[in-house]
Amino acid sequence: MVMAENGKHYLKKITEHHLFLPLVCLAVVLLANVIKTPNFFQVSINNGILYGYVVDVVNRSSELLILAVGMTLVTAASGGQDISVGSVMAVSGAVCCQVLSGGQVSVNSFQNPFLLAVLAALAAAALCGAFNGLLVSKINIPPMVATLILYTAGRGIAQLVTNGQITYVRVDAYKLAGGYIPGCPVPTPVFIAIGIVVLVSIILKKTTLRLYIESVGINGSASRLVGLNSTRIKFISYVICGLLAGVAGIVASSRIYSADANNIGIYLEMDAILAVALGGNLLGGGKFSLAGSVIGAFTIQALTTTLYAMNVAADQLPVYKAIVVIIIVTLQSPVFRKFIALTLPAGRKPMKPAEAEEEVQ
Amino acid sequence: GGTSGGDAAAPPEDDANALIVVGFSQVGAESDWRTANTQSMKDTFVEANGYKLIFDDAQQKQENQITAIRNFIQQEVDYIVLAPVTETGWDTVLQEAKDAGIPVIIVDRMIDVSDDSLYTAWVGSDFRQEGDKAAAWIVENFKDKDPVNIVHIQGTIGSSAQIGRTAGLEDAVAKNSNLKIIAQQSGEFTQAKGQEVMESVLKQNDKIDVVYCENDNEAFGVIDALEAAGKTYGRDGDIKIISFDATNAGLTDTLAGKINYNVECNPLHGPRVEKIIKQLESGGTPDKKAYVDEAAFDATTITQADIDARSY
Amino acid sequence: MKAGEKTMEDRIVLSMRSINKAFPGVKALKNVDFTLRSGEIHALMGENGAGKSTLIKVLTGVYEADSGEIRIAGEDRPASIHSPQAAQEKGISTVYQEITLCPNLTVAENLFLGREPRKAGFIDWKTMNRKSEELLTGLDIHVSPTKQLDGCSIAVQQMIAIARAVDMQCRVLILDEPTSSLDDEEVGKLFSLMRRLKEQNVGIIFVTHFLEQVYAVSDRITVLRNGALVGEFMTQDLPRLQLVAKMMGKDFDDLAEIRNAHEKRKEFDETPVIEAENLGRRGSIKPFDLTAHKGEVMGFTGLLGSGRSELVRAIYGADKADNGTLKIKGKTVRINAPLDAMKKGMAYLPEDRKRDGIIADLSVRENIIIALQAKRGMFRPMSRKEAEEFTDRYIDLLQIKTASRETPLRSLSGGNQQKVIIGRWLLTNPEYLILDEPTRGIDVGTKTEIQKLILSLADEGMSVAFISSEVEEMLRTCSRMAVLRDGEKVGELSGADLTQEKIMKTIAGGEHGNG
Amino acid sequence: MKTLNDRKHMSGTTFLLIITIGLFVVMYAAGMIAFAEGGFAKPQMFLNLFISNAGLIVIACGLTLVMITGGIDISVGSVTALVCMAVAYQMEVNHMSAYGAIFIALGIGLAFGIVQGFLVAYLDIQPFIVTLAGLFLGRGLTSMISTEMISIKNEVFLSWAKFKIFLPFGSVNKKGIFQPAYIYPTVIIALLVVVAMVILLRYTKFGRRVYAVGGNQQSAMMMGLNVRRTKMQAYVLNGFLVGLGGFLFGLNSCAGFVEQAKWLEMDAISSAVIGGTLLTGGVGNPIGTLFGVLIKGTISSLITTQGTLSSWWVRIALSALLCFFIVLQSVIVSRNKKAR
Ligand SMILES: Nc1ncnc2c1ncn2[C@@H]1O[C@H](COP(=O)(O)OP(=O)(O)OP(=O)(O)O)[C@@H](O)[C@H]1O
Ligand SMILES: Nc1ncnc2c1ncn2[C@@H]1O[C@H](COP(=O)(O)OP(=O)(O)OP(=O)(O)O)[C@@H](O)[C@H]1O
Ligand SMILES: [Mg+2]
Ligand SMILES: [Mg+2]
Repeated sequence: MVMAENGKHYLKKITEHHLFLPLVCLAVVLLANVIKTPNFFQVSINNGILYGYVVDVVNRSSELLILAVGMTLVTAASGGQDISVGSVMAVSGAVCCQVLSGGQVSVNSFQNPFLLAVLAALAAAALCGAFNGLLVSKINIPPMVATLILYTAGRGIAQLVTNGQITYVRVDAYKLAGGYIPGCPVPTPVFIAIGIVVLVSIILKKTTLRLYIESVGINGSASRLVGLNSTRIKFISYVICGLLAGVAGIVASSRIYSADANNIGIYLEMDAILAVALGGNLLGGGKFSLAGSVIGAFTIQALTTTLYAMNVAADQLPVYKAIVVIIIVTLQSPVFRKFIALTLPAGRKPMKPAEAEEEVQ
Repeated sequence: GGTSGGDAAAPPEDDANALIVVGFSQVGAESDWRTANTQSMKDTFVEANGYKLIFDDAQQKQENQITAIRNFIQQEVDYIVLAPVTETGWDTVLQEAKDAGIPVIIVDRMIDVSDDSLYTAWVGSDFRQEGDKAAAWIVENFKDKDPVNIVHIQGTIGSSAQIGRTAGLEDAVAKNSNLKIIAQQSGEFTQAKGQEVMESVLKQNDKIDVVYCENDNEAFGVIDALEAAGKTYGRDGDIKIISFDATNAGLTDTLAGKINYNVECNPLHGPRVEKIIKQLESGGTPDKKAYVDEAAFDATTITQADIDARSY
Repeated sequence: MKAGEKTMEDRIVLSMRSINKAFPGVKALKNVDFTLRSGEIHALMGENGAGKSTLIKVLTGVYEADSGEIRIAGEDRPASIHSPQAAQEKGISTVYQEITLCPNLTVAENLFLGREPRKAGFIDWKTMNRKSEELLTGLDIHVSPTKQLDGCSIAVQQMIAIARAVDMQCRVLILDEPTSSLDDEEVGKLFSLMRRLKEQNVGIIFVTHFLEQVYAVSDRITVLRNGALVGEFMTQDLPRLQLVAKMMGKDFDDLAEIRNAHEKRKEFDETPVIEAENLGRRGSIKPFDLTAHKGEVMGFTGLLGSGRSELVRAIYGADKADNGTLKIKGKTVRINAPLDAMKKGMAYLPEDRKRDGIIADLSVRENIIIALQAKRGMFRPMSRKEAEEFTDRYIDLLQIKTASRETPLRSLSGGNQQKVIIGRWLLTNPEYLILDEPTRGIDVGTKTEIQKLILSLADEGMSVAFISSEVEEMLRTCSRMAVLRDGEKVGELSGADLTQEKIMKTIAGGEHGNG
Repeated sequence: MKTLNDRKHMSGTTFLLIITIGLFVVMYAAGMIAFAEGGFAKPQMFLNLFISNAGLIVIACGLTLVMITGGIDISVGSVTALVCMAVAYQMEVNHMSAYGAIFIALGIGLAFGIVQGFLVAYLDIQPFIVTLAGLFLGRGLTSMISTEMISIKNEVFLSWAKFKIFLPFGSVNKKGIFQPAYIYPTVIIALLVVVAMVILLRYTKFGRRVYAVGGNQQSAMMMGLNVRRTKMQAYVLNGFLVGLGGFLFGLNSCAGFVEQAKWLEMDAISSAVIGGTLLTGGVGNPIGTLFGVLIKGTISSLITTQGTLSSWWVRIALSALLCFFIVLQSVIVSRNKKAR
């Protein structure tokens, strides 16, 4: 009897955890594959590397995951989204390749040290982030419009850097970041993505950044009066976001060992925003969950890979994506859950709290 | 690449009046091919040759091109050169150009208008023919095999190049019972997507004979995916790779034997257009349609000289 | 309907039976019954977090009760009120505790939103503005109807909310702490209005923490404690002390004569904590001089909108002063942002709790530690344990009623939110503490506690600036008072001059020149 | 008793509108001086701004409405593409009449408006996500109808598209021939929509409800407004306008294809924001939006007329000008706010 009670209590605790639904959604998307693609979860070592759909999901979601981390911070702090991340990826990739190629269109050996190229790329990306941050925090331009500027200009800048060409760096060492370290069966991007998530989590744990960001995102005016510099905090979050986009850009360009200004990271900004939302985060800012965004990113990539595995034509893919997204967010919507709780007779639980937005006097 | 031709210092006033003003509306700068195409125009219509080029980049948006043409009309340019984003939807604005008495020359993609007199001439590639060439190569090389399993990596769905090149292959498949498309998916003309799609295809299909990629970038991605999966491909391997565009990088891979057959898509339209304008200036009537010459390169016959001749 | 005598029963306009409402961690209402009769003013009393606002929100459809029924006179079946709109349609008009108006609309629109006067189907702005003007002048509120609402002070907004509710033809009028930011004059106006409505047989539910006000207007009192009904009483049958005892569940020595207990210091030998010279801000506050000493409580008084809040905001740097100098303990300082002021030992409890105070989604713990944490900086986060200790200390000290330390602040009752914010500032251990309406919405018991706390802090050497719309409260605690009129400091009173009468005279403009 | 701020002053919104219009005039005048021989001084050049952007104006007006409620709709570009494609397909493949096509267009717009509105208003799902799904869906459905480009050749439709309305003024071209200025009917429809929206927002209960909901949803609800219904109505009306705008867009481009109207949502959003609409809701004005569209049009017009930039510089210059404009506007407005 007591055991059962405990069990129930435990179950309730799990189902009410904020990551419960995002995780369920991810699981459902993954499991849906088993029907059509029985070997979906099969992982083998092939040619010295891990091989299988699941590996693809994890590998391919790396850039998205890195972006989603930055997007989460920006969203929480400014209540808006950075839609320029895809373009910033292109800038970073372009700078990296251009430094490595020393200005030539295609090279077979590094013309400059790799480290220099990476630093230059990250600096360029951070600068882009700083530009966005300046417009948003200092000049008070709504994030979406402020970042729209680099969203359009970014790819132009990238092309300017590469002179309108695709710059190829056909050096094996450059493929490491987007490929495999010899002898290691796990793709490198996975390590980079994990590294970024861990690093950001540590920063959030060891400093007060999380508290500051959430506070500024919830009530800017009150935050100012308790001594927080909301301008600086927003600015920092944009710089971090830019920097992370830069990392993602290097990974993406390393995957194709070239700087394709027009295509690196294209449409990824929307997926990153979607990842944040699917992770149960509010796009209006405030409290956030990094783990949620990570799960969201996996969900989106799992969905894409699934649809490829099911041979859905690329141009029709958005239709299915849209439908799945709507189903997921509907399941997560508090109104819908309340409705379910009311109609399911079994749910003799205490009333759900009034909707999150309701304010108490 | 090079520096743009239009940046030169302004010539004396009286000279300016003598210059032929050409308004060129370009699709954008979405690929190396496009950049080479733009450069060709800029190099041709320089003031040294007696032209003033007004260049507009439409950023891949048709509505921008329509706006640009209206703008050219108000600027009273002598000729409008249009590299259309789409084949369709030019009736209204070309009518306006016609009303204003400005000849319009179409380059690259063909346009589909209700009245042919809305444009003066067309210069461009025949994507369908490109597709046919590539398909013919497959038919020729796999005469004795049945079935021939083809993986078809398409371009961006709806683009002219995709439509023409896909039609070429599909037509051949319909005519030759041994050819079989076992997977068809769009790689959106990019290396990254090409790789991602190919990875997925490889997990479902073991027996692949040909991968038909609709441009070089997709082919690079496919090569990466095959490499990772430990498959042999190209001139000396099991899987044959077909590609289009024949850019410098693409030909390099063809020479290296990674791509078996690469069909050219020539971006150098500038001189052709100039020829038409010269004809018009001297009162002649140019041909309504002019295809640019396009070759195809086979990995077994290509030489370094072919690559060196290629600037883009 | 029969004229003449009515029985009690048919005068009932509204009754609530066995209302239950639970939030996660708290049972906000436990089997509460409530009855309202027409033509009565019915006070709803209880400590902070007793469930008053929740009961009101259940009645007006903001929350749905877990169980219980609401009956409205003239209807056979229990009323189903699922939204404030439905409540309005049934003739229930409400002024909520936190002002619920639209900041982006004009005063006139806020008054007439949803019932705009129209001509040929289109909104008639002219009539709307004229009617607003009339309505506002009738209530003696002088504000242009075309002014955008967020440019009005809280008190004015409160009056507008009242005007809106009153102007709607209603059977039931609910006023949840309408007087918390009004001063005596406005309160007087409100009362005469309430009496007028009472004569028109409107049933009025009135929530307040001011006992005098309850006894001044109400006919009947319902007391809630911890979400449960204590009882319904006729006002004349329930002496003050008993009412307080019923609210608190224990005997309480009403408003102990704090004033006598505390010995006011007159002499200050040390250098003043704060010296302002010619400090001012264009367009809001005329240049003023001010000194504040260690261990004193200095009050700021004036009429509504006289600029008390703006004056202290200028000192704290919440709005940057554009001329004059500020010295702290003899040293001239430049304050560019609140953090500078905090580092120099100041703390500022803002007047507008909802806009400038609470960080609604953060937990009670985070809200309490945030100011101290901001002062310490980004790289010195306090440990979880430390934070919890601090939180517990202030939950105890201020008797904050919350389900847990981790409850989001938004789900606390208004008064308890206020206490959290007081705790936040006390935690920073300031030398100069600015309190703008600190006791707004706080129940009698705690209010006295807070006043005592202020005095004991002063005894320990803190200098306190205190603003309250309740002059009584200030007289009790302050040793000196600055008087403001129209954004100008017009006088300073201390010692024997500290009487209601003298203050009134100074406000009206009289003998006391600026020192 | 007397309060301090009794004097009547211009509201911040009005000031912003005046600044926006003022900056537009200055920018256009500068263009006329700098590119006088580029035809910038011709009246037709000015009218072209309206001709080319008629559809965008209507769509941006709808978006303004949604943005005032505090929402957003980023699906407008895709829905426009879907509308154009459906119209083209119905007329060219199924031989529907051009009149029928109008209903198709409005129907698609309304359908999107209703579904998105329901999800946002009644299920409380974040508008950005709902309409992002709408964006995916619209584009995907477009390619499901046809991946081919469809040219509209329906005679009635083309006669609408080519119907020039000549105006009593014009300019003389370099051969000395007078050319009357003209507009298309689409321009008149777009301007009518702007006027209708101004009236709707300012002079109807619905309009004021929209502002109230955007200003503070919670308050609006407690003041007894039906917040959900208001939002729903706003999205449905927006859907209708997207359908209409899409149709006007189709009249300008006479075609349907998958890639059509890409990034149109960004154009519409930035136009609305330049015109003074707040993304946070509660503030906005269709007239401002109209000028936002004109400003963006002028910026691209300036660059086209200049005509020597390379592709990437065009992108950079477009964004730089836009950035300059937004920053300038924001600085002027915040200065003014501080001064008050
Ligand atoms: N939305 C909510 N979620 C969770 N708890 C709530 C919510 N609203 C109120 N409560 C809790 O219900 C209890 C009653 O709150 P209520 O606001 O009714 O108090 P009150 O009597 O109005 O107090 P005050 O005098 O401080 O305004 C409190 O303990 C409060 O924390
Ligand atoms: N946020 C604001 N924006 C513009 N004007 C304001 C604002 N807040 C207050 N005012 C105006 O400034 C004047 C002084 O207001 P302040 O809040 O300082 O008055 P106060 O003496 O504190 O009175 P109370 O707090 O009782 O309203 C008032 O006329 C008020 O209308
Ligand atoms: Mg309350
Ligand atoms: Mg005040």
